[in-house]
Amino acid sequence: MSKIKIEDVNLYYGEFQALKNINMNIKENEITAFIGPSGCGKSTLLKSLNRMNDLIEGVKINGRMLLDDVDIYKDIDASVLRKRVGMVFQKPNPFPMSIYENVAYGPKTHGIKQRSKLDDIVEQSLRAAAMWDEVKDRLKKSALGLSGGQQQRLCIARAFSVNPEVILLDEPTSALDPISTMKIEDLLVDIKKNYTIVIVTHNMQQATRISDKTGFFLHGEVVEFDDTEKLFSMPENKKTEDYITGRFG
Amino acid sequence: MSKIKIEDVNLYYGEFQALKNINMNIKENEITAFIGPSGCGKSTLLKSLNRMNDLIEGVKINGRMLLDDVDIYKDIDASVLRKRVGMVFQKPNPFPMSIYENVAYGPKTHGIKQRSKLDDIVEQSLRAAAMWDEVKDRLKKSALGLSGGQQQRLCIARAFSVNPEVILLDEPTSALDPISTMKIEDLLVDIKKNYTIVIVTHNMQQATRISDKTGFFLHGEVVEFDDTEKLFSMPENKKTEDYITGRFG
Amino acid sequence: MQSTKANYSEKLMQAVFYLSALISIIAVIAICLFLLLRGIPAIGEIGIMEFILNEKWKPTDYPPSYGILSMIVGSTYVTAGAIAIGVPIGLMCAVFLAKFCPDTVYKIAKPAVNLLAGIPSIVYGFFGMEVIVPFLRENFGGNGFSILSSSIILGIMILPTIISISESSIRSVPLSYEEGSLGLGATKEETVFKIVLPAAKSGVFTSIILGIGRAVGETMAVVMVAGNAVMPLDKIKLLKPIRTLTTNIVTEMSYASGLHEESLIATGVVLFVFIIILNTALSLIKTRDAKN
Amino acid sequence: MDVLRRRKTISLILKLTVWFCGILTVGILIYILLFILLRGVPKINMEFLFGEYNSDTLSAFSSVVTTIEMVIISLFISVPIGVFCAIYLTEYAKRGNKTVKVIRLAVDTLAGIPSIVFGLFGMILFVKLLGFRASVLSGICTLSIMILPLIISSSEEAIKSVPDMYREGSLGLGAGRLRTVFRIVLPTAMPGILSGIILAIGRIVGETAALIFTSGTNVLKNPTLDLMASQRTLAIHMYMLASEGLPHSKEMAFATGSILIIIVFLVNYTTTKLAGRIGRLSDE
Amino acid sequence: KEQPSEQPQPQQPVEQPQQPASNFDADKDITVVARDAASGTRGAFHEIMEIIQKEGDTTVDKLVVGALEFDGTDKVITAVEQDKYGIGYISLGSVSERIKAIEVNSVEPTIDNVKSGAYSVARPFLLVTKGTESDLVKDFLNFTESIEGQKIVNDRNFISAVDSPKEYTGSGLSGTIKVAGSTSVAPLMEKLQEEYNKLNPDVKFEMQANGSSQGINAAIDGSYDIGMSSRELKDEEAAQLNRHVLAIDGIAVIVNNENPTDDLAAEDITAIYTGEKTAWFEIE
Ligand SMILES: Nc1ncnc2c1ncn2[C@@H]1O[C@H](COP(=O)(O)OP(=O)(O)OP(=O)(O)O)[C@@H](O)[C@H]1O
Ligand SMILES: Nc1ncnc2c1ncn2[C@@H]1O[C@H](COP(=O)(O)OP(=O)(O)OP(=O)(O)O)[C@@H](O)[C@H]1O
Ligand SMILES: [Mg+2]
Ligand SMILES: [Mg+2]
Repeated sequence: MSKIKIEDVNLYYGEFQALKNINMNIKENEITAFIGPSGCGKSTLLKSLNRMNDLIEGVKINGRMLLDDVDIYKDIDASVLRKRVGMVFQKPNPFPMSIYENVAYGPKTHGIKQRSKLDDIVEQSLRAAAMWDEVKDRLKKSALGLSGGQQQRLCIARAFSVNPEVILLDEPTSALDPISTMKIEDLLVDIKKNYTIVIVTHNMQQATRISDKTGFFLHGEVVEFDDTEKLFSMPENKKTEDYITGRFG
Repeated sequence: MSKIKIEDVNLYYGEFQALKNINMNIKENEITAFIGPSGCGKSTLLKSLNRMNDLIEGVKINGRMLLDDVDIYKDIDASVLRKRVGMVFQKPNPFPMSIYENVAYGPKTHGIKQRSKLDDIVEQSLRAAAMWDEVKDRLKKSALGLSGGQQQRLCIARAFSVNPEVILLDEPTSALDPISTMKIEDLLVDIKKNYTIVIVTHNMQQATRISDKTGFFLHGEVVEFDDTEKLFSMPENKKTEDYITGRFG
Repeated sequence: MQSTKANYSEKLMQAVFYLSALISIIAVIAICLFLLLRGIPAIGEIGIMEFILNEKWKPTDYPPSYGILSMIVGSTYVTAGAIAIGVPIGLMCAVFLAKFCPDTVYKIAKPAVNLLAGIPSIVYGFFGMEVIVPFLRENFGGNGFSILSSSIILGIMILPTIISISESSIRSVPLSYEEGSLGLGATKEETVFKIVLPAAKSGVFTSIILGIGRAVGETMAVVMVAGNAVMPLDKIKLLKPIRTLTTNIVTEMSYASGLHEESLIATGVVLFVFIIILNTALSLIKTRDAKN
Repeated sequence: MDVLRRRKTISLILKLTVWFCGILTVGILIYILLFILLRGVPKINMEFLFGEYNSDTLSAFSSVVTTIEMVIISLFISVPIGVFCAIYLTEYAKRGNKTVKVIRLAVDTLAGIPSIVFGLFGMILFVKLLGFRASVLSGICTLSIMILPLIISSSEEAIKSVPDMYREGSLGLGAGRLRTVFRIVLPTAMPGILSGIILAIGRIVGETAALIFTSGTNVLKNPTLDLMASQRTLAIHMYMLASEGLPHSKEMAFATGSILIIIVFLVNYTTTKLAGRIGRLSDE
Repeated sequence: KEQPSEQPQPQQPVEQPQQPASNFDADKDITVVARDAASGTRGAFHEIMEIIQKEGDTTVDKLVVGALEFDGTDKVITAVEQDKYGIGYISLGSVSERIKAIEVNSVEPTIDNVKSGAYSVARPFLLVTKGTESDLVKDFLNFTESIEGQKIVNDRNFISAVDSPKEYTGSGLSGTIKVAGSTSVAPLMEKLQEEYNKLNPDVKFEMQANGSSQGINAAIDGSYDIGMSSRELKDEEAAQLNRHVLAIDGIAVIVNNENPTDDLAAEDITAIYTGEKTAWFEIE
């Protein structure tokens, strides 16, 4: 089932066209990976899925993006959209507060005040991010004291906390060591049964390891979008082949 | 012939041991590549070859490093050493001055004042970096106006300007687009007949493409150091194999 | 539902932020307006040329004479002196703090500089009157109350401004520039003076201009060390007393009435114009900086 | 080799110069401090600190209270306005917006205006036109405008230096801008804002020229919080004591100067500690 | 532990300043110290010494170019105290051992000589009011002119100007009296207020020490109840105000303690202040 439909999307930063005529269907309970060389528009597309681009001046979008067949740029409030479509960024960005407060921030924002309920949510989210045991004794400590990998998992827990349907991840492991990377990859594969996951990665091995579908971007266009296995073993497009065989990048 | 000999080198940042018992011979007129996951000590070793680590507080080194059989930590002045062992950094770092001034800075520092001589050196260095034709008409323009790839080649030209024997490069192309990367790779292969080149790279394809020898680093140790071809086709060590086949990193 | 309420407070607070932002504009306009309303008629009555280009300030004589040229020149000299003393020392000290100072020394030196900024001007005035003036009298002759003594005091007073802004702009020069220079075999000192300082120059200029602003506007310290004599232009000397625009206002305001009072407010207007000119210079630097 | 030796010598000279200037600055400061403190501190006694003012005690008590009153109320007015203005400039205004340019210009201009000019302005507007007379209120109004640019620019710097990723994190969870600003941005920017506030306090405590014409030189026997009363601050107390020409009052001027310096020192110290603690809390 | 500054603190009293001034170099230029134009002391002194000269309907203050001008008695004292070649003038009440008050035309500046008129460099301290005075103001003025009030005047080394002062008894009135004006009168006024308060504890004072002219203007425009002046009123001022002479104050001419001169002719003082004589040796 298509969770997200992208139809004829063009996106401009001022004069510069960063996305060119994108069409894509993203399925529920799958991991979709975006790959491509730097500057090709992966992050741009990802961000426009929960309207984080709204904040940048001079951004113009046309075409349609549908979440469960509802136009996210017309028929839904940005704040509600972002609750349903969570995001994890390239650099772990926990807030400079305690671990507990980091996870509780989202639910509090959406009006949950009851302490017991918050406690529950924090525990569940941290469990889902497979880090409850690591941090349960230091919930009141600053999140900035965690290691990079832990911080990133905390950010994932934070994303879970508002109970989203879709989770977007923009190179979530590029700043991490191999072991943390592995943990996060396992986690993603583990949770995909409950979520729709879109991940941007510069690491093709990573895409192969975890994703079901892969999209290859170049200069703002989707060159190829197919099952991961197929795309990496038998790319249809010459450019895709060049890229995945390491001819550039 | 061994240009640089590294013998039993251990390096500590305060308590933390970043290099463990390194032994290595680096040959003249070859390109030696260092690969390995982030944080494994590649940059640290590279920097200690021209004593850029001197500036960091709390660094302790033991063991010996010899340049043409002279101990670089004992028998040579850092300023003289750095003239002989040039360095190019990950991010292009031209000085905020004109292109001409950038290249002339090194020779001026070392006491060359004559305008005609400087002109000569600037032209030769820029030619050696294969960018004379691109910039000869805008020598007086700010170097910050160049593209990333040009800036990086300018930094290489700047390194040439003091007539070094060894050139160290720390991920020189990681911030560049494919075309600029290619240009720089070609350049390095081109000039290796006159220099000893050591390059750190996170890109294994790059190492394969240009280097003669490759060293694989892990947790501050040299796991394997061999001919590039051999290392990538028939690694002796399981860890090397894991790494080059993309099991982590 | 919740979101409409949120939207409402978003809108409300946005308006509050906007209004707060407008207050400084209103303040500047009010200051201009009231100063000009009181100052301009006086300038009109005296005649702008007479006011600015006449060196004779004799408000108590009959007929009175209101010329502030001597004080304009005085302010200029005193400020120039302060810059000549404060800028090199301040700059060197900033370099010291940013690049040479060991951590332990920094822990003392940095708060010291901050404290220097917090000491009230009259304290500086006392210090000047009881230490610097006698020192100059004994070593350089004259009576000590002079352009030089004012310049020294102001030079000290602008140190914190120069130091803290220059220091932070030196610190914000990317380390990669330094590495580049050191990598070419330059010494640390060569690197700092040939690469880092030039790269920090817009911050350094900013600090100098703010320092000039502080020096031009300082009153209470100068009034104690300058001697406040209105000197004819040809008698202005480094070791002779001087009157500046600010000290003119503060010494005579309490006495003045009528045209005299208004001419003092007009002196304030001239001071204001000085500051506007400095600010224009500053914003030119900033825009040029932004272009790079 | 010769070139190398010359370069090394020059480098050494530069290094010595730099050290000399660093030490000189600290030396000057220490000299000034000792100059005032050694003469002033021995004269400080309970009478002077907490007694009733009369021509014998010359007590600074009412001046201390007024100084604190002015600091608190001026900050109470200026800090919200200044911080809000900074929020507008950094978080709401569009880039290249005309208003922003005008606001920046206004802030820069305000920052450059000499305090004596603020004094004249306060005298014309608050004392005379608005009929506040010479009073603490006139002083506070003048000071609030005077410290506004300090608060605005330090807050703006602090808010700007909050990494965008914090904002993205908050917005990504569906929080609105307002919530992001108050819950995430401001707490993170707090140390920087505080350091602006320290500067402002220092400026108020040390101000003379702007207050002589606005809050006046009157001194009350006992402290008052009456805003309409005319009452001097510590700095003016020092100034007036030093003007009277009686040997006794001159020494007490030094004592007042010592109190001033001690206050400024304490304010600097505690606020730095506080900022340090907040800073540490946020990255512990 | 003592003051870091090196100035000697001369202990000898004013009466015997005959120290052999071995290192006094009479060839040196005289440092002429005057008060600021706001000061009543200056107005009176320049008038009496004919530094202000009237020719036809023009008035010119001939003060020598380069004379230091200070806005406070203490600064004048400090300047003369530190500078061996200095000369200045201050209120007789402010004379202390820090400097030496010299004879003018061989008349010592003492209270008796001022009272008798032998020492002619003197001016009145005036209190001025406008229109009909309120009961409270009238009561306070009565106090200043009473035996008790004039005793304070005498204690402070000023000369009583009331011929036959009456006994004063507390009136029990309450309210606030606002006073503004001369910085020279202010210390005396302060003492008077303190004594008056002992008898009438419910009366409050506000006092701005901001210069004679400011006080006179404040009285004229009604913003203050009483103006203090240390100079005579101008005709157009006198026409609008009630004038009360509070005291007579001598103006002492002061020189450095190391200066051998003890006596100056009035013409010499005029010559010094108008710049006709510029070095000490020119003065016999
Ligand atoms: N705020 C912006 N304003 C203008 N141009 C932008 C902006 N953000 C991105 N771009 C441009 O849009 C293009 C696509 O950027 P994007 O960040 O989507 O690339 P990316 O594929 O994520 O690259 P990377 O792998 O480096 O993250 C780039 O050319 C970039 O320079
Ligand atoms: N100045 C320093 N102080 C303390 N530790 C340091 C310092 N610089 C590097 N390290 C540590 O030393 C180890 C090796 O660092 P190094 O920069 O050599 O890694 P690298 O192999 O170059 O990694 P990368 O590929 O990320 O550049 C890392 O664990 C790093 O955290
Ligand atoms: Mg990206
Ligand atoms: Mg590295």
